Amino acid sequence: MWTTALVSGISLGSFYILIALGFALIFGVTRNFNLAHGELVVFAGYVSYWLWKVWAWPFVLTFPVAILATLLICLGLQRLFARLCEPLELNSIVLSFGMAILIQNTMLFWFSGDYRLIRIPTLSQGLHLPGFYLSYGQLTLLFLSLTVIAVLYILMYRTYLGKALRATIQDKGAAAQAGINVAVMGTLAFCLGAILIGLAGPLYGCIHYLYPSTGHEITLLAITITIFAGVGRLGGIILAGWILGLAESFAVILFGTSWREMVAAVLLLALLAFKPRGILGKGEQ
Amino acid sequence: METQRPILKVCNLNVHYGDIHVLKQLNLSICANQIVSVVGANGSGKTTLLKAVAGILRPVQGAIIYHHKQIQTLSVHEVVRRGLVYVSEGMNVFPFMSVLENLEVGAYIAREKKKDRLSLVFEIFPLLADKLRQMAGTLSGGQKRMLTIARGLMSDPDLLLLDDPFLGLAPKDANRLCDALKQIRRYDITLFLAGQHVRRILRVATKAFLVEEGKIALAGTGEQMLGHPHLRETLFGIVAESGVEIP
Amino acid sequence: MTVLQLQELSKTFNGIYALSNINFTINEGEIVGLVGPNGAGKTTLFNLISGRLRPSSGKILFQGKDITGLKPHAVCKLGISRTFQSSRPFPRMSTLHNVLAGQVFGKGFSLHTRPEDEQMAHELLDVVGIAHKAETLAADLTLSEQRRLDLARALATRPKLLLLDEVAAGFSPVLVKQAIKLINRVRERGVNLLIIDHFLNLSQKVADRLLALDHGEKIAEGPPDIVMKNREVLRAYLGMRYQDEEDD
Amino acid sequence: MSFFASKNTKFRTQGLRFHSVGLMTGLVLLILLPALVQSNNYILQVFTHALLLANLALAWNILGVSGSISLGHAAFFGAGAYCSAVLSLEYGFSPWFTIPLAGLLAAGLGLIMDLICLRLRGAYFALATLAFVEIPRVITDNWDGLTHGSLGLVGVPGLPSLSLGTWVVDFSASITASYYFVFVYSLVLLGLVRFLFSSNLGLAFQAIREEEIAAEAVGIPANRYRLLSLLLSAYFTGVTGACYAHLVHYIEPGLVYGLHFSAIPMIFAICGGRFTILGPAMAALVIYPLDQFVFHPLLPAGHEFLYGVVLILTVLFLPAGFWGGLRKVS
Repeated sequence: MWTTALVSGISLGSFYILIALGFALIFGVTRNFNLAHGELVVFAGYVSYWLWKVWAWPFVLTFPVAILATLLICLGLQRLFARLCEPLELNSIVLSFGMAILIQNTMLFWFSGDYRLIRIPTLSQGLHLPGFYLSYGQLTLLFLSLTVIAVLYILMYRTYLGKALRATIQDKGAAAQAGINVAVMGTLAFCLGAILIGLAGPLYGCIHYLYPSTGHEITLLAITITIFAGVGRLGGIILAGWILGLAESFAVILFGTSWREMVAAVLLLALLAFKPRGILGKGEQ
Repeated sequence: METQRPILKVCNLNVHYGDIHVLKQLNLSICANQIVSVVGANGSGKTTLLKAVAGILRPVQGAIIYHHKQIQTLSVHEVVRRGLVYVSEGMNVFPFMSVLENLEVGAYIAREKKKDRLSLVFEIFPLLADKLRQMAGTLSGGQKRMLTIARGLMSDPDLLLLDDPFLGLAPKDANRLCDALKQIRRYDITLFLAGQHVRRILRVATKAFLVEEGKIALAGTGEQMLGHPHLRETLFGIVAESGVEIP
Repeated sequence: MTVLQLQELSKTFNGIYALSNINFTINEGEIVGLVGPNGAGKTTLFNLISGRLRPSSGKILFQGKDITGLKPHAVCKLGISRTFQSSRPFPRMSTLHNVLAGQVFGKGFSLHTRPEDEQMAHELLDVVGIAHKAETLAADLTLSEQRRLDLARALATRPKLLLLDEVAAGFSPVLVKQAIKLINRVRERGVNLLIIDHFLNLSQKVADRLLALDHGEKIAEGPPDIVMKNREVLRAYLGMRYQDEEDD
Repeated sequence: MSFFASKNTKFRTQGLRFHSVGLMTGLVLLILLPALVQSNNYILQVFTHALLLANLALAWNILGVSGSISLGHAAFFGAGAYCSAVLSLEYGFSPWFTIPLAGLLAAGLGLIMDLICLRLRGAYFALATLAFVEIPRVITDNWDGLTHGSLGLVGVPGLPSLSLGTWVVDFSASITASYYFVFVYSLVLLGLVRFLFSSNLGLAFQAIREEEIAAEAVGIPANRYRLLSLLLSAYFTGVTGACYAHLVHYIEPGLVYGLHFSAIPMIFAICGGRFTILGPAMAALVIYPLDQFVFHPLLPAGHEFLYGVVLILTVLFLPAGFWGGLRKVS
């Protein structure tokens, strides 16, 4: 049981990393908290579900469309964020909170409140390994998440563009003085964020029921992981995602399924109370 | 003479900071391959001048002409692309990047010249070559200052603006930096410094200006300025009155 | 009688001394100027006295009472008030209410504003010369008016010791003269003053004594004309303190 | 930029004079409403709910005025609703006793929130409140023995009849009676908020919102006042939650701890004008009926998009809120 929990925790955690990366990237570069993040993930999931279920597209082909859809919304969102006045972080929270309500209700209108699941039969089968059970779904989740993380890592640490992004996250003024166009970096962050959301959405639809108000939980996860990691540390996000995945997985064993939802909230509150700049952050400001 | 070619001209510059009129009709021109220093009392507008030239502050009126082109409407990164690089007084390195990565980001707009620039930087700041893998956030203050200047050099500047480069440096580091500045000039880079460490800054300068109430009050070579009674009076009003010799 | 006594006061940030071992006394009726170059630790000293920062070691005595480690509001209630280097008015409140906040909370608390409080606030606005702006939002004042407002609000708390942070920075000679007049009027109310005066355009004319800091250390204290002639002080100001160590 | 436009930055009476004509008309309309709509139950129900939401917005704004934006007031609302419902349903206490008690429980929760969020400001405080709701919600959800978990509580007793001499007010029989009950509660809360904001407490709340460091320097213990505003805000949110439980007779965790009850008071307060007394209540009385009478029939699913749109437009174009913007014009 414990090994199964460990495996599912790691696999879930890897997926959480995927979910949080877009949020963290947008926040890091533009200092905008996007509370509509979870709603966008669910929206991407719905797009994929619709194509898969109603138009019978192959599941894999739904990803590009989901990405395109979130990309458009995110670029629109960026325009709105750009109009905000100080205090930026707080106002971005209020604005995106309104955005979350708007998207939630749009989804309610289009897709109704019914629970939907992208049920791909092979994913629910699995391997009985000695001591634990590994489903193909978990395996796929793990594999895809790690691949995305690896690609993002290479992008951020091995290319000039990525270095410029990281530089912008760490010190906007100094980045501009190095000749980096900070505004373009902001747009880039929203685009990358949108791609990550578009990837995460359909996957989310495979492992979790889709319904309009479930986005809230995803947003909370993303916030928790981002705050845990502090600004601009990819390594921190990976660590935080796994810790959160494992914590939830073990909480289910120890206390039962219904307590799982509290894990992220309690973790976030504890972080904010004791280490508001992140576990790894040493007071960057 | 080749060195007399003007590289930067500031004409009738007016800059406001909030509702304070900081620079008032300021005029100044800088020739290539010099070390030019601006001194002045706190709040006289030295930093404002540098920031306006670098495109960080937008002038209300006036022109900044760099290589015969007006640049006062460009944004910061466009100014950098033209070879005019500003290094602020804060030691703002990218803390979670290695020293090498910091330098690479500096070369963001001069990628093809990265290798040459790196070797130049290591020649001027050999200390950085030993610390390439270290996280910049863990460097000492003096090393951070050197890294920010080195990062500025990586952008392949013609004109390097240094805001109070000696601020917060221990004497040893300040001496080392003085040498480095003189060395930088040999690579055909014009230096434009501002700062409070009057004596150091004037000593290293080939040309110097005194800013007073948002205008250039005095100009001359560094040595001339050091001996000028007006400068002594402005920067330390009491001295003239009490008739004490500056040590 | 001593108003303020600093005993071996030190403050470190991440192990680096921002202030080390400051001993100093302000006597009844005195105006003291606090001078020194940027980064000398002047504002840190203000923050320690006013309770914004806790000293790493040492003691602060106010009228013989140990106030080390008290919170800012408690320090204010005891009778120490301050202004800020870049003034910090309550921007979306009227000028009058800015001052009233000091008047009402500076010494105690009453649920409702009494007429005499309001009258006092108007009087203070008059003292600093912005009585005609009583109903203006503080955000709409000019910077120099905001600085006056800061002063009026600090005075409204009825302090025994007033800490002024760069009141005259960037002032034209005319404004400096006004500031000097203002400071003398404040002194007549029986208030002791400690004035940060980086530009040295005030303290020479109003201060009884100067305290000079550099790199967090006290380098001189005494009457202005003597401190101003002090070699250490001159060097600190011209950034040549370590000239002897220069190798060129 | 001036958010306050008029001179009465301290919520003075003279500032209300200009609006008093409109205010009086509104009050009279609200008093006469049951007669005007001839006890049309649906309209009365909507306005009863609107008044309830107005109270939530007023309560939220007690905290809002001191500068904190909370995204988690559903924690207090839900806790208040459950406290009063459980005590009256399971233990048979009178709602007149359990409603104030529910406020106290909510205030206790506010105290816990303060302990956690003590050092947080602005955006980080908002995020913390967003997470904070989960705690009472999940606890309520799991405390089956007391709360019946996610099934919710059915048949929460209504408000007991009041008899004044021979005149008996029966809340369970008459919607008009419930309406007037909530109306009176609104008036009381409004009066209290006005008293609070025009006293020196209001001065302190504003000062710590505007510039905390300076507020402390003039002798205002900022943390104490912030706690006070949070406790008062939580108390009245809890009381309102309890009223809701007794008026609607049915509660479940997903509903009373839902995003809806966190978002609604914030949206109304921000749209109406965060730094005004009346604005939040006015917004509730305009937007909620608009939603119910116009958008709900048009869009049975998704009509609440209205709240999102209103919030976005306010943040972008009227940061002072509608009422605040109006004052700017006058």
